[in-house]
Amino acid sequence: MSDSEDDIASLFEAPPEGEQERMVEAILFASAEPVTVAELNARMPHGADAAAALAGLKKRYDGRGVHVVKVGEAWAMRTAPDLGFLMQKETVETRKLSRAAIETLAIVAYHQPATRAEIEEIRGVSVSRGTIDQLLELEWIRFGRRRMTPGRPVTYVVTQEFLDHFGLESARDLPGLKELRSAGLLESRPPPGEPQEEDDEADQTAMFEDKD
Amino acid sequence: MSDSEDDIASLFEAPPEGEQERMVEAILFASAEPVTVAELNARMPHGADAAAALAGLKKRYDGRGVHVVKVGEAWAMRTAPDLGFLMQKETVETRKLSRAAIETLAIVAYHQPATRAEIEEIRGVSVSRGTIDQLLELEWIRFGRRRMTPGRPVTYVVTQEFLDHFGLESARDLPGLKELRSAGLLESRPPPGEPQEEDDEADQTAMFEDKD
Amino acid sequence: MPEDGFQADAVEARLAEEALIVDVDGYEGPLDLLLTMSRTQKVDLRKISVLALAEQYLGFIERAKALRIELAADYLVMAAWLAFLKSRLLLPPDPQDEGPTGEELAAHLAFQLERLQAMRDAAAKLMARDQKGRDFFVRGVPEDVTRVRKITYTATLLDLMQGYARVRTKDEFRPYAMDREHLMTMEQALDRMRGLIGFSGEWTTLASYLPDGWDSSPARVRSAVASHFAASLELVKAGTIELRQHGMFEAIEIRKSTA
Repeated sequence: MSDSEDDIASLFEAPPEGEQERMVEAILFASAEPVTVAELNARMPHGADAAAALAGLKKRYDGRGVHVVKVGEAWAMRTAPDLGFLMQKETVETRKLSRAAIETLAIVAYHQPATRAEIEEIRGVSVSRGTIDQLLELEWIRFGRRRMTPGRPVTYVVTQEFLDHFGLESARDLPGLKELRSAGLLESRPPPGEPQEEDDEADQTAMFEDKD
Repeated sequence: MSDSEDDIASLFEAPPEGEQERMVEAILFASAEPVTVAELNARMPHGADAAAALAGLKKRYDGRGVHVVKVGEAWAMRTAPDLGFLMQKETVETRKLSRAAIETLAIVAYHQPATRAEIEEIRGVSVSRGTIDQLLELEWIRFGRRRMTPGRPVTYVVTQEFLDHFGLESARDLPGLKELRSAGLLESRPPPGEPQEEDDEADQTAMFEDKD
Repeated sequence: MPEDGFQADAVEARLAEEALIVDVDGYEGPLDLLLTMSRTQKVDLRKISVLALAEQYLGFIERAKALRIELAADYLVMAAWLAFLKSRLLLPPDPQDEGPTGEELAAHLAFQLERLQAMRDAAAKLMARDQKGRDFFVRGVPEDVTRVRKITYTATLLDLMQGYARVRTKDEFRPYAMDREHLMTMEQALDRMRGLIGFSGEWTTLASYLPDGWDSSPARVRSAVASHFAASLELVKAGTIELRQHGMFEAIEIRKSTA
């Protein structure tokens, strides 16, 4: 915090802790979308510490019918999954995803950032435009950075909406991710005897994955 | 998700009180509309007492950021009324002052106290009411003394707010024409048809000003 | 690679192949088909017999051809590649050949199959998770954040100064003729000097010819000096006067031409 900010903070005292928790509660409760800590802080009175309030709130809702969950860099309130059976009325009928779409989604999630060529290499079949479009439309995947290889292909990564939909705190919490990684199944292994260029690309992919 | 054992159990035995409270909590949270006690009972497992659960839940949310409220004959959860201000997001849009307003402000600053007629004379165009009003509203100018001339016109002077905004100690600190020129701000337009003489012209003007 | 177990299942495998042929449209490419075939080996994918798998696939392609089922090109490409792989695996390695060994190629195919299977399993686990809108739910009546727009106007000191400069500059150029009073043209100087030069037989500084009142500002001085100097050059050209200067930046002197 800069000096001037401190000055202002001392002029307007931050609300007491319990009050801050109420505020975070109200904001998260009212929003269907996850709210980032930064946005919480921006909406709360000056000097409030949303992160601390969140920790208290999360504990308070432990075991309740509604949970405080982390979604990527943001937070949201969601009903407890074990009570889903009460919600037939609220259930959203989702379009059934094709097998190709589900596999493509999994490949993007576990290998992200993944290029279309990498998806095709793993599935052994070309990926139809519609499959990618469907996942983009669901806002489960989005474009990542272009790969710095010849042709500068676009990459795909999963979104906050993806994490929210599948109740994941982060992409690191994908089921079985560690096992897959230690089994070497997330490595981009070039076919034996491939030209040098492919190796470069493989290296870069590995680097991207480390960053995740 | 529910397993068959639970289903069977629920046929004979109502879920414990705490569990019922969780259920009501989840239903009220996720429901788009207030829910009646009858509907709650219909959605909850057999033997549950929604009214009792509601009473417990209402108490639990007492003083929290979210309240359990009665809407007509039905029940709903709402953010606490005193936190309504959190549901407003003030977006501050910063806009550049219009050219007319800047020029008017500059003339007031350099020539204060200045009447509207004087401003118009210097600008060479009439000054709209809106421009003056805007500057008054910004509290960058205020009314000065009336001029003791026929019609007793009002004068305008700059305010402390103006000085604060522009980081000036007094209006006297405004850079003079000479400084404007040396800062390249008075680079004159070339006389029509003689663009190459621009520099001469500027120099010459500068020399005149030296004597001022 | 062990093949013993495979031979025993040959009949079963053949039946499975026939089922595959009927269902070939249901497979997502040759890799998918190979993965399905590999299940007949009932072993861990890491211990799979790629050779057996290759033979099984090639057999499948043969039968499909015999049944005149049209197969997509990528199935045939895979068949050709597997035939090549099979020959690599069966023949002793050629020391001349620098390409990858049959074992390396087989290992990569096994890796691809294992990876595809892993992704399928992962996808299944993912879809089995609690999902939003199915198992857990968002707030039913989200309250939109009402946006209160507040407009602030801003200007910098630079804007202010530029604004003032703009106004003032406009002012200075409007009465452009005004500047004329600070300008002396060569013609004006020439007229003056023609009248004065007759009195000057001695060397006199050019500066002394400058008119009164033109030393009030540097601009006027400069304009007058320049026009008189230019005029004097004209007079020299016409042979009316002579001009001299003792050194750089020394005073310029003129006198009536003696010639």
